[in-house]
Amino acid sequence: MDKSRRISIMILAGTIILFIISWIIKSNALQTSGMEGSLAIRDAFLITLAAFLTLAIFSFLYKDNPYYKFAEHLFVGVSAAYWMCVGFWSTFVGNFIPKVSTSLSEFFKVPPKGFEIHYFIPLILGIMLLMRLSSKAGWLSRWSLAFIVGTTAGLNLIRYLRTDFITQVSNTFVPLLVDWKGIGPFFSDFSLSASGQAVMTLANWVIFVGVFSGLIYFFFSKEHKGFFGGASRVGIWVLMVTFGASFGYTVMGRVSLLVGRLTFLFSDWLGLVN
Amino acid sequence: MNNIGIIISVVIIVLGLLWLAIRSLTGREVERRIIFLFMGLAVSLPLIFNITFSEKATPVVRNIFNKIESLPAGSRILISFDYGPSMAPEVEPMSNAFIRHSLAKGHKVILMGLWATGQSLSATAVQDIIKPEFPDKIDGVDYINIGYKAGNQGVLNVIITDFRKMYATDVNGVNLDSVAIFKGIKSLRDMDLMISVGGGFPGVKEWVLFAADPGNIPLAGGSAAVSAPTYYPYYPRQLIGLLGGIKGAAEYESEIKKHYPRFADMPTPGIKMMGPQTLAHLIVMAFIVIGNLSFFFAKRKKIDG
Amino acid sequence: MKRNIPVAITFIVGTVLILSVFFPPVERMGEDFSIFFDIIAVFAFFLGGGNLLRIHSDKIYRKQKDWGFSVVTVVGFCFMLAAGLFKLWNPGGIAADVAAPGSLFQLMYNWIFNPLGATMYALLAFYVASASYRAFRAKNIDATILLVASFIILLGRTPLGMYATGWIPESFSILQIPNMAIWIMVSPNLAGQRAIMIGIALGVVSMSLRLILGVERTYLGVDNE
Amino acid sequence: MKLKLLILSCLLFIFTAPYASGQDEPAAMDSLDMETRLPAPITQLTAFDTDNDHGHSIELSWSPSVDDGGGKNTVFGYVIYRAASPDGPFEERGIQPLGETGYSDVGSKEKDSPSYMPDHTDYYYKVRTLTADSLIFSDSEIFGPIQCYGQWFNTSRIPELVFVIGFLMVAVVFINKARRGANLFVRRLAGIEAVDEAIGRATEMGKPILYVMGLGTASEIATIASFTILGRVAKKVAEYQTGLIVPCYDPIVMTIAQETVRSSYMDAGRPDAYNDDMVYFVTQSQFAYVAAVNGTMLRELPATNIYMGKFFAESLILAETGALAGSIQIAGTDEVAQIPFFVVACDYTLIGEELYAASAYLGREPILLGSLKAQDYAKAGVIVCALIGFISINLGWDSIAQLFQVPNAFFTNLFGGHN
Repeated sequence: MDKSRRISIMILAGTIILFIISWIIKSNALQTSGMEGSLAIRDAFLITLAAFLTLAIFSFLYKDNPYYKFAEHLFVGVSAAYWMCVGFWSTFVGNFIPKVSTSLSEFFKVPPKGFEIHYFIPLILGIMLLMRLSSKAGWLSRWSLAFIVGTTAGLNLIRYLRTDFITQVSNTFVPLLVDWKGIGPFFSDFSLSASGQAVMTLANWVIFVGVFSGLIYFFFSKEHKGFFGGASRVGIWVLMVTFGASFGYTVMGRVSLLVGRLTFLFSDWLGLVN
Repeated sequence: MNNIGIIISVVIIVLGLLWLAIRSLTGREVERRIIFLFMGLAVSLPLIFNITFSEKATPVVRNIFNKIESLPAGSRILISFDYGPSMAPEVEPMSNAFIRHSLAKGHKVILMGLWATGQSLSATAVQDIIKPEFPDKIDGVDYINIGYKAGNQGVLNVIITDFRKMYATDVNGVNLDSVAIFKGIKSLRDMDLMISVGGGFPGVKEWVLFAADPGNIPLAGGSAAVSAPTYYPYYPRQLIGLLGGIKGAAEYESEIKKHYPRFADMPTPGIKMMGPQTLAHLIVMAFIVIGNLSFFFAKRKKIDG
Repeated sequence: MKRNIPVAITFIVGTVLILSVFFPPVERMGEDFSIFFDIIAVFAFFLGGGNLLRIHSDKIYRKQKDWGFSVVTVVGFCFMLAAGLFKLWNPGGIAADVAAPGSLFQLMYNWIFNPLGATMYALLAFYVASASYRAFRAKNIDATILLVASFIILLGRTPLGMYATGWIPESFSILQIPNMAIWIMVSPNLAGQRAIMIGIALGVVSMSLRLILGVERTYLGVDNE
Repeated sequence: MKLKLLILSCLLFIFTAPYASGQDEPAAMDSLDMETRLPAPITQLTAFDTDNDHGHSIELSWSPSVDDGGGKNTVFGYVIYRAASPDGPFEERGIQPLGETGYSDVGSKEKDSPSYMPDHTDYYYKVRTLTADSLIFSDSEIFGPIQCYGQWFNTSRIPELVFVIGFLMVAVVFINKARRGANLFVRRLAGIEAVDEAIGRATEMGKPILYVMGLGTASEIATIASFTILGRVAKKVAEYQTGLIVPCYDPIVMTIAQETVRSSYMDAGRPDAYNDDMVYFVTQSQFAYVAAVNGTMLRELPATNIYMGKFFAESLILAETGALAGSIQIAGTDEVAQIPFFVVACDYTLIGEELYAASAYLGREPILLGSLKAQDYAKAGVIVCALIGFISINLGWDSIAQLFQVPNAFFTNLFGGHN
């Protein structure tokens, strides 16, 4: 116990020393590249800090450790405050204040937009929500929750119906024979192109059968037996192809993110590559 | 440096994978940290040692290359910049490669854009590619940048009958009637090849529907990986070829490098970006194979035992 | 009473919003209600921030395990909150954008928030590898289909796919792996996505109706306080 | 003929002179040249109030200039002008490229907006035909007065209304059936059945259960569906006396989740075991939230992780860390792009619609089952519609397919989306 504690203190000291060394070297490097003294020291500190935080997160891949814990807790605190500030300035000061009070608008230097009485509705509901903190009037907060849920239900119902449902259904109307030109051309060209009718036709067939059987898989009130069972089986297979394909397709995007981070470490911080 | 780096990386990765494959033949699982380590190596080694892979062009890409090759020198090629800065990392290598190839082959290049943001990007291409790399090419004779005009596909509707109705001058305010390159050009129909680079609206699709199809003009495309699959129904009748995402760009770059010794040292962001990508994909595939190996051998062991 | 009024509120608000879609004079209610929602959410921030502070100060006070890290959270939170609410170091003063260049808020965003977020995001590259090792095993037909589809797509995105199958003539180019990968993306993948999306849309419609009719009301809690 | 044209253009010029700016002077001096190059104006300009809207918008339509695509072929485009009186002043409202024969003049409904367009006010329109030379153009006759106003009912949305009413009716029929005691079948949802088993396992191991609500705010249906499942899980947890951890991303979600869990504990008869700290707020930032939940997973080592709700790129980070911690994992989301990651990395996954069905499945109340049955009928309807549309398009009757057309950006959001 005592020994492991000593080791971790040594590692901590080492980290701090490395941090300071990196800071000094980086500020020298920035100064030689023509940056003003105090600015270089500041930027060197920030770059070093960002690099150490990056490494702290990466260390989680090995195992949970105090450096990750530090980065995580810092991240949680900073980010919670970040969204509070953005919400306060953009929504509260930007959308709410100008509609209810000219003097407050002047204080926050936002142009007033004319008084609108119904903007007191969210104010009242917001205060009701805060009633949660009191044990006696806590039930009032449910009124605001009811308002939120009602809004959600009303807005989403039509939105999904319009965009997802009707559009997707109409997109499934595809011709089953694409540009039929006779049997000869059909069976002689299996290229992925407009001239490969067989492939295009197959694609449309797969779309139609896939949507059909996929929907059958989502039938809840019918036992999946007989024809239904067979169709829903096919439905699962189509879904599996979808999942596998989407998974494989995203690998490139994910690797790009890692490339971005490593580029920061190798070039912005260490200056190994340009 | 480069060679040593490649050797070191290949040795590390190949030996490591071999060791893992042998281990998994006995049905043992690989620890997660080893997978992480391989992934880290697969991405960082190509970055540090600048490792690249030579791409073999798919027919969709090679068709465009062959088309530009087969046109007689002095043909007119129009390149439209239909993208903005956010899409640029993916498609800018494409427009640069097209410009290099066309100019090296001796074609006349006309740059334009259907996106407002495309104008500054085409100007950048003139500044960074044409001027330093082709100092003998003259603005207005060998190439011209006519810039962006508002109107989306409406612009195409106009210039398919007459350029001068939309474009009176180039970006520098020079009258199109006074430049040599525009002598004898009335409309898009006088182009020998049009290339649209971009992946949004307006983009390749609009070029097909409003220019290539009605005017029966050869069109090639370059687009972000996200939208590339949606353009395949136009290939090869309305679209002679298509570069999809950074991989398409890398294939085109390697095709140029193969045929043009003068471009041996040109920057190839496409190929470069594909380095870590390719290695990472190979690692993921290798782990799928190793995972299945250990799964099957573990199962067999269980049955035997 | 404590339970019926909230149910009535949900019913009225939901019905009015649905009807507003069909009646242009009240169409903008949807927009207004969305803004109201945002404003209420700002009040909720107090609840959230208060909860965060309470949990962590509790930990510190009770000297629970890892209480030292809770200090980090509290300090980071207060520091960022002060930087944002008082617009510290902001060159434009109170009238400027909260994240104006040069402000403390923007510096902290650029050099703490952003690198941490981007690195967490980048961890995905590692997890993609470990997930494909662990889970892509040909255990049964379903898993095999998943595995094969994903393998073809992966192969199609490397030069290997073209080296292996580039010899296939153009008239059979669908068998070239990069093309096969594209075909999978535009055909079966599309079909699966579409089936899921249609299902989800119906689920949302049905769930919304249940909420509006007051059938689904777990979120309201009980009434015997 | 030529004379006629000359007179016409002269007249036109006189007509347009008041609107022309001082720059037109040199053109006037060069009038001979101009006359020959003047394009014919557009004809038959009409305007009408835009249908199915809330007002503040007017539709224009016209017959194109004879020089548009034919004749002298000099037309470059059209500029739309509007004024409050026939004498002007006219202000520019928009530009249309050649070939276009219509324009919708949409103003703002906000009084303080510069483009505010009040209803029930007279407007006058004219359309100017432009050529490549900015000095040569011809104006149409003025159309007006015309007023814009709002309609009471949007007839273009009748299909949605029909669907909603139809769905409601089917649901009511089945709800009544179920109430009268008809036994409505619901197929097994493996993911939900696994929940009970997983809670039992957690109790045996003496480890808590981690319930992650995802990144949805309370304005997502998926999050609300998740509350129902949380209620069920919390009740079981209370009965088994297992621990429950619910880290939240959104403060409102946290509030609702606290209500839900508290009520479940009361239902289970163990209100004393409930503690507000079980459900706590973390932060409203995607990856900070993930960082914290990741830490919780490796420190508390929960026996079971349940992910229900809206998830984005973090889905795989969570599921892989959970697998590392050795937890059983059950997931459910309606975010199409993330389902693959859960399917790959979790033990059980509720795919899309199954997440919503889960609450009905758990409740087994007639009204819930009735709505589930209505959902299935709607799906059957989709299949029938698709078949009809499919057959009709293959027989060449495109008009039926047109009935279903809604402007869409399908391909743009297919592969993109939030990640």
